[in-house]
Amino acid sequence: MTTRIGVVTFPGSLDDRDAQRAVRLAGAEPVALWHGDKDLRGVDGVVLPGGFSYGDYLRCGAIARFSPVMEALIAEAKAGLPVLGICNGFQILCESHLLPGALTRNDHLHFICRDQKLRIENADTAWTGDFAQGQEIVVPLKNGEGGYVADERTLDMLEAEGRVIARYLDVNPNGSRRDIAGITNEAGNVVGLMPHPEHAVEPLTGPTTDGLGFFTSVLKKLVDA
Amino acid sequence: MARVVVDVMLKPEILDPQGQAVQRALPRLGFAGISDVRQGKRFELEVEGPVDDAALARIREAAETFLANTVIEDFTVRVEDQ
Amino acid sequence: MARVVVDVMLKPEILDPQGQAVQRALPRLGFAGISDVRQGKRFELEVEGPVDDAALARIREAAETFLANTVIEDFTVRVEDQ
Amino acid sequence: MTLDTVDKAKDDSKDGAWLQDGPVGAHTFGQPYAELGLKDDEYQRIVTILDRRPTSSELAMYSVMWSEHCSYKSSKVHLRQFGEKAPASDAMLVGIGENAGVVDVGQGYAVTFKVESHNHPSYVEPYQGAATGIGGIVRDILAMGARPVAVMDPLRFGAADHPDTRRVLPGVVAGIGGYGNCLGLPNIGGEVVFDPCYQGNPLVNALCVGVMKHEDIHLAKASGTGNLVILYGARTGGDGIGGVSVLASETFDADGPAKRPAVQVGDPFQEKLLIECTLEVFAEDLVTGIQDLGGAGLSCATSELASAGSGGMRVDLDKVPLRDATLAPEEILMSESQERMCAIVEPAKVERFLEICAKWDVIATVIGEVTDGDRLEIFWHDEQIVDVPPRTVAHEGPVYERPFARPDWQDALQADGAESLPRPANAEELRATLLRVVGSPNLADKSWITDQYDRYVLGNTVLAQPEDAGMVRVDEDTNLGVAVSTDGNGRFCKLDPYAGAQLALAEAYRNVATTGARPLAVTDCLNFGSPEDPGVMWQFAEATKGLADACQVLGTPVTGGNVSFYNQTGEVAIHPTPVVGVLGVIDDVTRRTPIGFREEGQIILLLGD
Ligand SMILES: Nc1ncnc2c1ncn2[C@@H]1O[C@H](COP(=O)(O)OP(=O)(O)O)[C@@H](O)[C@H]1O
Repeated sequence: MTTRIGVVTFPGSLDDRDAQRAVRLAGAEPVALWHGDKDLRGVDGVVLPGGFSYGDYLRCGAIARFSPVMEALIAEAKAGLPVLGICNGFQILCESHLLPGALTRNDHLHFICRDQKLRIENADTAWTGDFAQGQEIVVPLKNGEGGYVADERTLDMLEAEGRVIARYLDVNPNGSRRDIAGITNEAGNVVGLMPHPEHAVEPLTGPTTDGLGFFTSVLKKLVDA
Repeated sequence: MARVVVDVMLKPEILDPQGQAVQRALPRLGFAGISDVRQGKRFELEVEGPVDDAALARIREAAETFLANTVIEDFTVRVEDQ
Repeated sequence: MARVVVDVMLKPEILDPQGQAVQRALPRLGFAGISDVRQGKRFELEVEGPVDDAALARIREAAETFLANTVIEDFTVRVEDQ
Repeated sequence: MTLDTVDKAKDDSKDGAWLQDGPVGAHTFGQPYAELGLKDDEYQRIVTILDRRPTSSELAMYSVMWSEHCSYKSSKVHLRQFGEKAPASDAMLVGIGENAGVVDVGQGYAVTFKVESHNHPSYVEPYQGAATGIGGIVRDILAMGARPVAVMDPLRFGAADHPDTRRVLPGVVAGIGGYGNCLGLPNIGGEVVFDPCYQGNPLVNALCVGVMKHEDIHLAKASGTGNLVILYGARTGGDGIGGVSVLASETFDADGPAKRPAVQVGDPFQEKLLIECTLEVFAEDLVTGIQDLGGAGLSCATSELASAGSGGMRVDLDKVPLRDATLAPEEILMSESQERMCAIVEPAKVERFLEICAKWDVIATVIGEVTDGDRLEIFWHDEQIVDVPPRTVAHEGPVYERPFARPDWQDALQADGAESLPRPANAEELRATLLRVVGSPNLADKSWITDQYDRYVLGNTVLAQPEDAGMVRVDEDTNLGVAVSTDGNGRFCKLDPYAGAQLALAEAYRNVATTGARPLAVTDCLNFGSPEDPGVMWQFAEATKGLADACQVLGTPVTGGNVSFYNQTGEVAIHPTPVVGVLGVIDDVTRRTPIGFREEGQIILLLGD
């Protein structure tokens, strides 16, 4: 049986088709999910894609977080469903309190699009199992509000529990605290990542194919399970 | 030290997509009875020294030329009691 | 129709790059004597019907759950005399 | 408020024996046509067409539609060459005259592309001006039936160290990024040029590329009696009304209307919904004709749809959803509120159309229908306020043969050759010259700008900055793709507008060819000073002739474009700046040729001399 990974489209989602392509290239079946549906259609995992849901008005992810689909998703994520939030998806996961902290305006106040070097800090989550601990990868990064913030206690807790899953190398592109590019929840099934692995899945259109690892990781995890 | 607050709002006739998005979301979240929402910016300036008329006039000038884009925005300046 | 204003500011301990950029620019533009700037959001809500305690409580709840992200932001709610 | 209705206009015209009185003076009917930008003879012509005094709404419509911007009245006689000299091309599916040209790229795919200017608004309010420039060109492409797949932004600013450049440039770049990034359109190239001649007249041109299947091509025409006119997208506000508030203020009491903003604010989120919603109604074949709302708003959309179609159109203007309830009908007709489209839909398909709009949270309203007459009739609470032959508004405006003359300084300018410039005499001076060249803002790396644009979204970007041309994949299975480059050089054009325009084309053509794509078609944005200056008009005539001639030689037809006049401060015009975009097709994008050396040991060949 093929593994089915849902990709949610919110009004203003942009990288939803890219996330579907990445899921497909990784060998799973992408399933389009609609923000207005309460139903996750029985998928084995969900990607919340990048974009500007609701125009990023109010705060990034703040309006999308109240979509009907999120009700279902929050419940299932708490029960262990693998969920990856990329960029806007990460922001939505923080707004939903599935992940701690928040994402704020880049410290230099500009939108930035660049090929970003990262180090994988935790290769034990549902979405990073195919990487080696400490592996360095390059994937595109593009955001205007990607600065990860949380209070010191939360940051220390994330570090202590190994919940920082990826860190920026060479350049901190947005002023994220402790160079944090991505984090996970305690159980390791919910991961938020600011850079865009779905844009690094084909040599033709991406800087590398390093991004595929996130999508193959969840596949392997689900097949093994 | 005194605090001066500059509120900057889009002029009433200018489209406010952010405010509209918030207004449309409110009923969905169960908050009815809000007929309009406008979203603007609030600047809190900590002023060294006394906030006399001269200082306020300077801040008003800064608001006019810099904090607000008067092509599309209005602003108000006031001293906040702390 | 009454207006309720919700002001949302980043918590003091959270870095405010926008406010900082404004503060750094002010002296360059010839405005001295501002020791700190914080930039936040101002929402103007037009409320249908009377703004009684119940209505205000609802708005406070909307601010808490929606207009502000209390992980990083504080807010105040007040009725504005028009 | 007194309504100026058609009946009233008729009555008025009866009692004035104006036809015998010779030319109509400004105050004959007390109509403020001069304030609206209409000349005496233009007003006279409207009176002749209607055989009566126009209503204020009609006057508003004619005045905006006959403006230079909408009617191309000064450029039309020159632009005709693009058609007349067009090389035979099997690729051209839709040519000049529609919202954008459409080119066959094979495998059943068609590509549409066009470049447009948003110069003046971007000077007034850089962020919103540039943002709505992107929004406008994207709707043009969408209206053809295509999914927009990429944007480009040829820009010109004043001197890099001029204080106004510091105001304009960051706003323009942030606006292009803010809108384009939020729409999810990769930015695959553009230009940034600094020259003091653009101080006070920055050029903000925006190009969009769209892809569709041949059978998806849609045109802007209203046909089929009984079909309904649906306005959808944003509510209409008082944006960009400009001169028309002169009219509106007449219809208000002493307090006068609120000040109407000339600046339009864009809402890219609304536009993104409009794109997805429109593509969905196309996919279900629900649309007979479609037009985006841009300059001149509903005046333009209704008159163009009616003019291009068969039959007439009736519109109930009071049905238009408003953002500002105080708007007068003239203002509603003129409003340039962004993010709106107008579709012609068969009655049986209306319900489904509205359903899809509702799914995307897009407001949609039936505002009228196609009639079997030949008039465009507009009503305001059942009173008729417009009754005109639509062609006279949209397509048969005035055409000027503006006088042109080679400027008397042209010879001196051309004689002032580079030979007279001082040459570096020693190694030290050579070094200094080189450093100056390398450090010049025009040659420096542009990534400080392009890094603010998303080039990855949609996952089909094969080439983008800093490549010579942008390239996107059109089909993921076959690897069919297209490449686009825009180029222009105002300094060359000032020296010799004929050759300068050809050089711009040649450069864009080469940039496309070097990627491995085959150039197919051309779009252009002609940025010039005032057409009322014979010197500028000469530059324009020379540049269009140069471009048309070169297109003929290269076999690439011009499929569409845009003219921007009046780019001048006082008497001083910008350098004539035709910006030329070339589109090419490549059968297999994996065989593209990027710039730069990829591997050691490659052999370098120099072509040409
Ligand atoms: N405003 C812009 N928007 C997007 N891309 C741009 C812009 N300006 C320049 N570029 C891109 O940057 C790269 C370098 O530009 P430029 O220095 O003008 O190169 P060239 O001289 O080869 O045309 C090109 O790929 C060009 O498309």
